[in-house]
Amino acid sequence: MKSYLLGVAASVALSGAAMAQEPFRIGFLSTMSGVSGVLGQDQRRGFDLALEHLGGKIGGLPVQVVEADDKFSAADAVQQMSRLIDREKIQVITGLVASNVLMAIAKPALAKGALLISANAGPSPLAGPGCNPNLFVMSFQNDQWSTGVGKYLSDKGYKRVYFMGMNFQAGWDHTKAAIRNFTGEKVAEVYTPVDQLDFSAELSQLRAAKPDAVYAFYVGGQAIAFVKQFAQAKLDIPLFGGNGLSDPTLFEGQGDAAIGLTLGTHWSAALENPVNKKFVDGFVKAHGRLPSETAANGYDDVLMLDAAVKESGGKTTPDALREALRKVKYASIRGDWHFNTNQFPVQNIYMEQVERKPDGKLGLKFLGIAAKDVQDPYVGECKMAK
Amino acid sequence: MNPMFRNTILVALAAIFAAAPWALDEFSLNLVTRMLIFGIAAMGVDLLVGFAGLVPLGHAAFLGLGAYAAGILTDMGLESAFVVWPLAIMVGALGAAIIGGLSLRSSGLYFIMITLAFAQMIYYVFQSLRAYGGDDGFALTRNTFAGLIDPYDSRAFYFLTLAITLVIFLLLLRVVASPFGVALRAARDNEARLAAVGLPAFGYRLVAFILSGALCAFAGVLLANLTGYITPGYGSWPQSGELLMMVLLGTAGTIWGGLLGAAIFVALSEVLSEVSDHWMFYLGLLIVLRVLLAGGETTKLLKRLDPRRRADG
Amino acid sequence: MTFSLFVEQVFNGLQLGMLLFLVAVGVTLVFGVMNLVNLSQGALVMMGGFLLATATKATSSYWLGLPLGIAALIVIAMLIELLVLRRLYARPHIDQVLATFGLMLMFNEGAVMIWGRDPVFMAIPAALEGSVTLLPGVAYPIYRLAVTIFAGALGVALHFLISRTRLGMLIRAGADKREMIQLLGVDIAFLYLMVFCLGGVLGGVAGMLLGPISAVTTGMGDPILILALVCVVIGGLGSVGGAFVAAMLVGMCDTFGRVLLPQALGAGTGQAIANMIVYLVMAAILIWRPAGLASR
Amino acid sequence: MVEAALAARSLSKRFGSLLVTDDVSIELRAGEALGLIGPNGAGKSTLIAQLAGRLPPDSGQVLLEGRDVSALPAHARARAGLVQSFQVPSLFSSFSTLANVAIAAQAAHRHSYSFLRRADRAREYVEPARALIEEVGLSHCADRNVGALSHGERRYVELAVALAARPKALLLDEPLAGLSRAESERMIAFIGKLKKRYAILLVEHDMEAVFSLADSLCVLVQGRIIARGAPAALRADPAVIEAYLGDDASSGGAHA
Repeated sequence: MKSYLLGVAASVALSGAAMAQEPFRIGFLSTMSGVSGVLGQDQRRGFDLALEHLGGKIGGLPVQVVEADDKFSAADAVQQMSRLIDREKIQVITGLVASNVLMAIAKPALAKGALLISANAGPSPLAGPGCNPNLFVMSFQNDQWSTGVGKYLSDKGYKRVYFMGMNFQAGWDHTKAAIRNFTGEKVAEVYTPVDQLDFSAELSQLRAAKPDAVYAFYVGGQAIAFVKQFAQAKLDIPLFGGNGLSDPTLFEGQGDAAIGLTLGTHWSAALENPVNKKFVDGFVKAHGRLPSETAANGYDDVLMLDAAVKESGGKTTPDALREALRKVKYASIRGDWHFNTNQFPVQNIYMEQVERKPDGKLGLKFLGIAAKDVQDPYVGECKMAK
Repeated sequence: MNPMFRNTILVALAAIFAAAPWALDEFSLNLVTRMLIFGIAAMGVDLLVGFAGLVPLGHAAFLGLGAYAAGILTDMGLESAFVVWPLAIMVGALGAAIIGGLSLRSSGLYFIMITLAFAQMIYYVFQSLRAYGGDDGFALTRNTFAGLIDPYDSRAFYFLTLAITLVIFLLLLRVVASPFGVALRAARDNEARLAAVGLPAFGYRLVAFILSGALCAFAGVLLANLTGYITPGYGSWPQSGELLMMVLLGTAGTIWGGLLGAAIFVALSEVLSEVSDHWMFYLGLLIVLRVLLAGGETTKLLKRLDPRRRADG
Repeated sequence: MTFSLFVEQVFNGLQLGMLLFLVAVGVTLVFGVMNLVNLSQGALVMMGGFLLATATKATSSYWLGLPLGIAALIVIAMLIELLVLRRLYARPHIDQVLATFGLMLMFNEGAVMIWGRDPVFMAIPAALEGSVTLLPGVAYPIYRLAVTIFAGALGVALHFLISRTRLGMLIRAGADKREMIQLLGVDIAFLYLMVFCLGGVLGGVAGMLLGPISAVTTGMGDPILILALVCVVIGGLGSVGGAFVAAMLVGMCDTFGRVLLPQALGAGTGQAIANMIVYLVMAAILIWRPAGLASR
Repeated sequence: MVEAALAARSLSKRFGSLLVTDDVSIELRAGEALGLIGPNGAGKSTLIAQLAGRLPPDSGQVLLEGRDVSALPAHARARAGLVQSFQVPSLFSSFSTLANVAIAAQAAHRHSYSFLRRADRAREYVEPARALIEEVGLSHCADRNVGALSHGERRYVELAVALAARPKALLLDEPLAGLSRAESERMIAFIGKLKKRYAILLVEHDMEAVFSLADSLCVLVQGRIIARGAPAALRADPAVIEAYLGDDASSGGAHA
C-alpha cells in the first residue's frame, strides 16, 4: 500500500491531546504509470513539497495520503475510486490529472458522497450542466488559458492566425476558446490525431497559408514533436499556445526549439510572489528543474486545503470542507483567485515566454497579465444544487 | 478428477461466490465483478485460441463495440437492459462477422496481424466520435431491469454478472463438446483432412469468431455498466493483448481457464500497481517468465489431469 | 494544392514511408526467416531513440554517439534473441505474441526506470541543420531529406544483401526450408541471431532517425509498430520488397489523406477518415489479395 | 450404358514448365477397382489431388455419377461422395480413434451447426463410427488417442475415416505404404471386401496387391497414361515393361 502517515512522529512529541487527533485521510488519485505518468508524477511532487513545507500537516492535522493509480483508464479509475472510498473509507479525493478520468469517476464518486477536488483536470461538461456541490476544480478550466491567449493575440495586433490542436475534448476546448477570443481572421482550424508522430504534412500546409501567428494546443510527447518540427521547418512565424505546449517537464525534450514560445497560463514559475518563490526554489532544489504547471497545481492544492481545514476548524468531512472551500482565502502561488458559483476558479491569465537564462538553461520570462479575472464560459449553464 | 472431488470443489466454489457479497467490501466485490466480466471476454477469446487454434490480437475491438453500442443506445433514450444489451451484443456479433469474414481467409501470424489492424480501425472510429467525447469518452447511465434489479446496487449487479457468467460458462462447455465444437477442434488439428471428409473449416471458424466477438461485446456492455463510463481505451490494442494474457494465465483450451486467467490477471495488475508505479515492468516480466518457464508445461500437465480431454481431445 | 506544395507533400510522404519501411523490414524478416511475430520491435525503436540521445550526450557528439548507440542496440537485440526469442521459435504463436508483448511492456517501463518520466532531448546534428530549396519557394528541412536518403540507402544495401550474399540467400530460403539450410551446414541458431539483430538494429535506427523530429519518450515506438505491422500485412508477410512498397503506400496515403480528406469532406468526417485511411487501404488490399501484395 | 461412378476427362496440370498431368482421362464404375500404377514422380498423387479437389487442374473435368464436380472445392466433392484416403495417415491428432472416425461420420450429415448437444452422445455419429472401427478391427483402441497408435493401426483409422464420410467413389493413395507383410495381406483382403461397395481408384506400389485387387489398370508415366487394360494383358505389354517397369522388369515380373 503506497500510503503513508505524515506528521505522526511530530505529533507524538506533542501533547496527548494532539496525539488523539484523527489524521486527515486524503486520497490522491492520479495517472502514475504509463506514457502519461509524467503528469501524475509532477503533480505528486508538488503535492509532497507543499506537505513538506507545511511540516507534514494540513490545517494542523497530521495527514495520511493514500495514492491510487488510475492508469489513464476510465475503467481502472472507477475501480481505484472505489478502493479509496469503499475500502479505505476516504471521503476526500484530489489529484485527478486527466480529464477522462475525472469525467469517469465524477458521477459514481459524488453519488457515494465523496468530495472531489481536481488539481488539474477541468473539462467543460463539469463546469456547465455537470457541476456539483461536492466537485471543486482548483486549477483551471480548459477554456481559460486560451481565452487569455486569444485576447493577447488580438491586443498585439496579429491579423491572420492559424489554429491547430489535438483532436480530443481538451484540444477542442482550448483551441475554440482561443478562436472565440481572437478578433482577427482565422486562417484555418486543424485538428491532428492524439497519437500522430509527424506533422510535416500539416506544417507544409501551414507554410503555404502564410499566417501572421500560429496558435497550437499540444501536450506531452505531442508537444515535443510539434514544437521541434515547427522550429525545424524554419517558418519564421511566432508560435503561441497554452501552458501545455511547453513546460519544464518538456524543456529537456524540446531544447532550443522551445525558445520564443509565448504561453498563456493561470500560473507561471516567473510570477513574483513570496509563496511562489518558496515553491519554485524548493522544487528546483529537490528535482533539479523548474516545476511544471501540474506540479504547481499539486502544491497550490495543499495550500488551499490547509486554509480550508483551518477555516472549518479542523473538520475534514465533505460537508465541512465544502463550506470551507467556498469561502477559502489563502496566499496562493498564482496570486488572488476565488471559486466561481460552479466551483471552478475565477483567475488572471498571464503570458510567459520561454527564453534562455544566463545559466544556459531554459527558463520563463513573465510578460504580464493577458486577461483579468477570467471565468469560464460555461458557468451560466451550471444550476448548482445547494 | 474423480466426480466426488469435483463436486466438492464445485459446491465449495458456489458457496464462496454466494457468500462473497457479505464477506467483501464494495471495492473487493467490484473487483470480483470485474474478474467475472473479463472472464466472459477471456472465455470468448479462448474459444478461438484454445479450440479453433486461432490467435486474435484485436478482440478488444468487440469489447469496445459492445460498450459503445450500449452507451450510444442508452444515450438515445433506450434504457432497459432487455433492449439495449441484446442489441449491443448483436452489434458486436455483426462487427465480428465482418472482421472475421475478412480475417479468416488467412491464418497463423497473418491472422494475428490482420485482426490487430482491423481493431485499430475500430479504435479510430471510437476516437473520432465527437458527439461521444472523442478520446475522452462519455458517461453511461446504467441500464435498468424493469424494476426487477436495482442497477446501482453492487450486490445485485454482482449476482447478475455471476449468473450471466455461469450461464455462458455452462453453455460454452456444451458448445465445445457439441458437433460444432468438435468440427472446430478438428479444423484446428487438421484443416485439410476435415475438408477431405466434407466439412469446410471456414464456416465453423467464422461462427466461432462471431461467438467470441459477441461474448467480448457482452463483457463490454457489462464493463460499461459497471464503470458507468466509456472511452476508446476499451478497444485499444494493449487491451487486446491483455485478453490474450488472460487466456495464457489460465489454460488455453479449457473453458474454465479463461475465467481463471481473467481472475489472476485482474488481481495481478491490481496488486502490482499498488506495490509499484512501475507495475507494467513487472507485469511484462511475469508474462515473459510465464511463457518461457511454464508456457507449454503447465498446459500439458493440466490436460493430463483431465481424463475427458485425453479421450476426445 | 499548388504544385510546389504537392512536391513538398510527396517528400513528406516519402520520408514517413522510409521510416516505416525500416521498422517493418525487421518485423517481416524475422517472420520470413524464423516464422515469429515480434511485437517488441516497437520497443527497439524506442531504445534506438534513448540510446542515441544518451550516447550523444555522453560523448557530446552525434557522430560519436551514433556508432555507440548502434553497438548498444546490437547488444540489446542479441540479448533479446538469446534470452527470450530463441526459446520461442518452436512455440505456438500465442506464446510468441505474449512474450514479445511482455518484452514491450518491460522495455517501455524499463526506459522510465532508467531515464525517468521526463522525455530526453535529441537535437538535429549541426551538419544537418537548416533547409534546402527543392523547387523555387519550396524549402525543405535538410534533416528530413537526409533521413529519406539514408533510409533509402539502407533499403538499397538491404536489397543487395538479400539478393547477392550468402546470408541473403539463406534469408530468401525462408522458414519453410529450414531443413535445406541445415543440410548446407549452416548454423541455424547463428543465422537466426544475425537476422534478428539485423531487423532489430534497423528498427532501432529508425528510432534514432526519428529522435530529433519526434519525442524521445517511453512508448514512442508503439504507434510506429502498429503502422509497421500494417505495412507488413499489406506487403505480404516475409516479403522485404512488399514491405517497401507497402511502406511507401502507407506513407503517401497517410500524408495526403491528412491534407486532402478534411478539405474534401469537411473537418469532422475528413479528419475521422484520415485517421483510418491506412487501415481502409489495408482492408481494401486484403479483400483483393488476402495474403498481401507480394502474394500471387 | 451404365453411368461411370467417377470419370476424369482430359485433366491437365502444369507446374511451371513441367507438365505433371497430361490429358488424363479415366473412368471407374461402381463395384469396380481401377489400379493406377506408375513410377515415382509419375504424377499419381497430383492426379488424386485434382480428383479430390485439393488442386485445381488447368483444364479438364471431373464427373461424379455423371455430375460435373469440377467447380466444387474439396469439401463439397467429399460431401458429394468423392472421398480419398491419404498416403501418409492424416488424422485429427488430439482426438481419440473413435472421435476421428465419428467426426467423419458427422461430416457426412448435412451440417455440424449444432451447438448444444454432445457430439460424443450423438448416436448417428458414434454408432457408424463404432461399427467401422470394429470392421477394421480396432475396437480395442477406440478410446485411445490416435497419437498412441502404431503406424499400421493408424492406416486402418485413416481408411475408417474415409469410409465414415460415406463415399461413393473412394480414392486410395497407397494404402499399403509402410505396412508389414502380414499387415499388408490383411489390408488387401479388407480392400477386396470394400470393392463390392464402392468404386475404388487404387494407387499402389505393391504390384502384387494391385494385380490381385484391380479389375483394370492404368499406367501413368510422366503425367500421361501410356497404357490401360486388364491386369493380365498389361503384364505382358512390352511398352509397359519398357516404360514403367524398366530395369526392374525382371523383379516386377517375378513379383507378379
